[in-house]
Amino acid sequence: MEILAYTLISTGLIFFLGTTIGLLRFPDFYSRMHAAGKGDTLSTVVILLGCICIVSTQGDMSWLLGLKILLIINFIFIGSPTATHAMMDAGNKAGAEPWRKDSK
Amino acid sequence: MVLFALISLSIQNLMGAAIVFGAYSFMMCLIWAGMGAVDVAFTEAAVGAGVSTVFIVSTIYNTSATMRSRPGGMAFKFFIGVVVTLAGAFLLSALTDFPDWGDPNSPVNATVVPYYIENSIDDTHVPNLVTSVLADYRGFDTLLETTVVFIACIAIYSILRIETAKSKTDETEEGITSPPSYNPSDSLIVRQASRFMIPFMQLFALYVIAHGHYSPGGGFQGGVILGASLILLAISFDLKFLLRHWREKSLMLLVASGVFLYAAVGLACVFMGGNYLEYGILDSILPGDQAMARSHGILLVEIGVGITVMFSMVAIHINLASNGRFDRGL
Amino acid sequence: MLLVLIRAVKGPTVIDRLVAINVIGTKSIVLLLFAGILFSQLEMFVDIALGYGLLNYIVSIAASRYYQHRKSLEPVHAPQGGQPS
Amino acid sequence: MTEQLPIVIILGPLLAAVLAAFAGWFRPKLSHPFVLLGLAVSFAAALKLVFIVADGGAQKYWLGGWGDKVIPSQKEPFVVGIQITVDHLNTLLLAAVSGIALLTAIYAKRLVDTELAGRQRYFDALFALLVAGLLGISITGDIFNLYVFMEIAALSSYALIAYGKGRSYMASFNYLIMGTMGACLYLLGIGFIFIKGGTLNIDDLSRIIPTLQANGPSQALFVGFVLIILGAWAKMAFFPFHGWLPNAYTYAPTASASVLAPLATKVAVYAMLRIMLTVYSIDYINGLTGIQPIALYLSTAAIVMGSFFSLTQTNLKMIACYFIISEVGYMVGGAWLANKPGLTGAMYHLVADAAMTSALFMAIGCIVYRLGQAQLDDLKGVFFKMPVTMAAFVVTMAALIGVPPTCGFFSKWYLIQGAAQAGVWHFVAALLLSSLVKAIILFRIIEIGYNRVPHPAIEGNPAIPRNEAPLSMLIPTAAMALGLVALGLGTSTLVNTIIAKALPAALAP
Amino acid sequence: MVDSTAGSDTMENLIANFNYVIVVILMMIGLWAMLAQKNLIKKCIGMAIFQTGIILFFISIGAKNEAKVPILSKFVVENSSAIIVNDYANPLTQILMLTAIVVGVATLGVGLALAQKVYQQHSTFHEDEILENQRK
Repeated sequence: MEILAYTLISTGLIFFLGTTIGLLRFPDFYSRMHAAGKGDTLSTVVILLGCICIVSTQGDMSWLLGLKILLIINFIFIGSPTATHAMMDAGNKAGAEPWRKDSK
Repeated sequence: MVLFALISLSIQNLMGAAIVFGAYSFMMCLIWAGMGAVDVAFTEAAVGAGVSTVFIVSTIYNTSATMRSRPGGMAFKFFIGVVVTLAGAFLLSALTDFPDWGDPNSPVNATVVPYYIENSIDDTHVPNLVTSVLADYRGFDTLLETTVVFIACIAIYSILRIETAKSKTDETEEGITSPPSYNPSDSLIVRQASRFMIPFMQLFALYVIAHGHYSPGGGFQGGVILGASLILLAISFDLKFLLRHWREKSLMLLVASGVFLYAAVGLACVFMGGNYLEYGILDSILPGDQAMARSHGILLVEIGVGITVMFSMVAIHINLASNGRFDRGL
Repeated sequence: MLLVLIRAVKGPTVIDRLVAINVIGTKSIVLLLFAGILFSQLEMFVDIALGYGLLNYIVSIAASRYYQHRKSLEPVHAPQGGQPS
Repeated sequence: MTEQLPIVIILGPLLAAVLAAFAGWFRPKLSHPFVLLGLAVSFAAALKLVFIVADGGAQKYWLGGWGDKVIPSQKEPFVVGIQITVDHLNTLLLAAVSGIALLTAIYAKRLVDTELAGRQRYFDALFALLVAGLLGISITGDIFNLYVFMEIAALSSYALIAYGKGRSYMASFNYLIMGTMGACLYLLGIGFIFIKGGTLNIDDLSRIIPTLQANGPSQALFVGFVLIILGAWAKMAFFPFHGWLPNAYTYAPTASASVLAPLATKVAVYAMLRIMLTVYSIDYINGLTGIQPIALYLSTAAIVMGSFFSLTQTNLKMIACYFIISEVGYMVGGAWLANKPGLTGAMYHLVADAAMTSALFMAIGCIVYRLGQAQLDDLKGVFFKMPVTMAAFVVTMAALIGVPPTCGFFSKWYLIQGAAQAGVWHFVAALLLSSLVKAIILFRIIEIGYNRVPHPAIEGNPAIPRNEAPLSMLIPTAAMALGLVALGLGTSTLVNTIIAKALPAALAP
Repeated sequence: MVDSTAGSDTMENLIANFNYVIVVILMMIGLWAMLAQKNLIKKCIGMAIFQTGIILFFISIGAKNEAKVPILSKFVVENSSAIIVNDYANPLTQILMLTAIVVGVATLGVGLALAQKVYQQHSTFHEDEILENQRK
């Protein structure tokens, strides 16, 4: 269980590293959004799954804790893409220019 | 953190400032959680990062985010800077006199506080020390804090509310059968996701209020989250959608009734022969012994706080977002 | 991890910051849970994390609603991007 | 039941406010009687407590019954809850605040109906909450609780000021920034005291602080003291922080100004006195050789500047606002003289000035109610139009100048005595100068109001119709003006039975 | 900043100073913004930053090394003699700060409402322009 937990957490961290690099290096708003939306959700979910694995080895009330973390995962899984979508829509409406090869 | 504060002040666009300020609150919250102040962290998460950022955003929505910078005035800024630096140096001059950071035997930690830690269980049966001190030992502060929220609510309401618009809202209430006029730009995804999340939020908030005796949380945090869920409803659907379910009259009445519940519990104690807010005296009408009565009294009081805070937050948001017109907004 | 994000916060336009703040929010949840594991009192921190997730969502939605309604290119008036003059 | 009286003082207006807000939604007319009732209960309790305290000494009340508890690691018991105290220092102020608030509530009804039509219910609720906050500042025995009460009073006053027209929003916003800064500085000061003292109860702190300084002065306590004093100064519009006051009170609706002007600043002065005298001791004040002269010079500057600007103004309200600034200078100066007559003067002036400013603003309110505004030029013939109001006005001005039978004379007498005893001659000069300026303004108003219009008795001139303010406004105004004289006549009783006992025992006679 | 939670022994003294220095810097930024900024919304944000600085100050004076969250565990609840005071962080400062946060958000709300009204009158947030408008 421990090994599984740490594997999951480190996987999540690797994905998160990807997110940050994407956020920093991509040229325009939409591609940054792409990196943030996907990588962020995935990494968080994976890390939280790892946390569940750690928790489940502890104490007597662990099922409740696990349930709560599952609830967080649920919220993030729904909320984060929705928020990403809303922001993308907002950016589109507000008129952020997509990046093209010929622009600087 | 200092960086965040500086950025949020130096950004020319007010919207950016507001957003960075939200991030600043998030960081603050993490630090507090790290220092062991979970309840403060929870409140800051709910208030600083959530609600107050939304307030700032909705204010900017009704005004404008642009900020014209003007030449000149640098001398004044510099002068204030010098004054402020001097003040900071003055504050730091007391640093040598402080006890060490984290010293468990400093006067703050060793004078009155051990009493709370040792006797809370015997006195109130509440394991969460913050809740027991908040609502019982220093219950009067909390009553006043609730009153402050109440004042803020009626103050904002009466400052912003435009009375002439009243007939307009009445009209919309008549036309309740007509389909809600959603903004065509509203996205279906956001609405459906919010629709899914709001019941969970409210359930969670009720849990926070009720379980505040055993875990971080309590009336205030739960109230803010409940309020936030309604604000989310208003944001993701339409302000009218919210207002059809909660009329302004009932909102304001509920705000007042929360404070009234708190004050009435205290008053009941006086009539039962104790001091104001001495819940222990209520053991003849509440189940259990004196300590249990305190525990129940705390619960009642927390519910009062929750009601007031919830509806205050909603009312403040509606006012700020719709500029007092109560029809359309963020 | 956080330092990288702070760098991202300085990003060129407001809406970029919004994205970054969203990411910071979700990462705060993770950090809170880690803190809970370190303190070995996870049950206290889970509630906060839960509240965090919900409110983070609200902030993102609210801010993006602002731009949806305004429909204006916001950084017009900000002279040099995020850099203070 | 008498042991419950201290809490009744606060609960009266607090519950009245909630009920007023509640009832206002069903019957807007109902909210005002609730407020009157609450204030009346509070005033009765405060009056009763004056006698109890005069006979039996300080009354303590522990909220929730959390009183002195023995803590194992400490020798002495500490108060773990919140304590509210009524002692010689604040009992008079409590009675004055609740009494003035009650009179103002009766008085303001008409003004509110005309100025703020449609908003009465909020006004009533906020008015009661403001009074609750002010009473709370005066009554509490816990420094943090004081901060919360301060915010209650402040938030409701921001709203009350913002009800005005035109520039009132900006004035209120400036007040908000200044007031929040003051409150934050105060809170920070609490932190500095708390870090050394470890308790928030005022009585316990006053016991602890001397022991903390046994081995040399403590810098943290000093910084805390300075911060709290600065915060209180910002709240009371003392000289360097006075910028917000004239605009805020001038552009506020008259009804709001007539309750804010007399009470808000006085209560802040009281908070300063409480911190200076009870939390810290008079010896501590006298030990601060660096700060004391600065404070005295600042109060002189406040008096001179307030007087000077009041001469340059043409708006009656503005003049009255600058009077407030100079009066605050009196009290702060008297408190910082830190000798017996000075402190007596400051404490007595606290009550007297609350009454005087209240009467002044009530009279101005009556004028505004009839004339629509209060520019000096509009006052032509006002003595014939509103004889009773102007009589009250003249009595009030006489009290402010310091004409003997009124209360203003006695407080000024004590202050001058104290300043002379301490050898602070610039303060004496400032006091006399300010009296002179007020006399000048009074005679200017008399000149405008009486002489610039031909006397109606002279043949050939049409009689100026009498046009007094309605009775519900006139009676409180007249009562207040008579109260000034009564207060002056009762000076010796008050000083001997109550104020003398409020002075710290360490003070040399 | 993240280090301050760990509180390692060797760094303790430095961190002790560091913490309060940060607090003072924050408060001074807030104060500077309140006084020197011309924009009303910025003033409000500065006010909030000042308040968070104060809150951080209070929380840090109540912090204890190696102390836990001030919530008693289940074991302790059943036999209350086993409570060790130094195991729990200071609840009192936390309560004070809860109240301060609430007061802060209330003040922020009122400030924003007033700013909105000012904007309606003058259609600007800039202090100087408002003053110019008023003089007209």
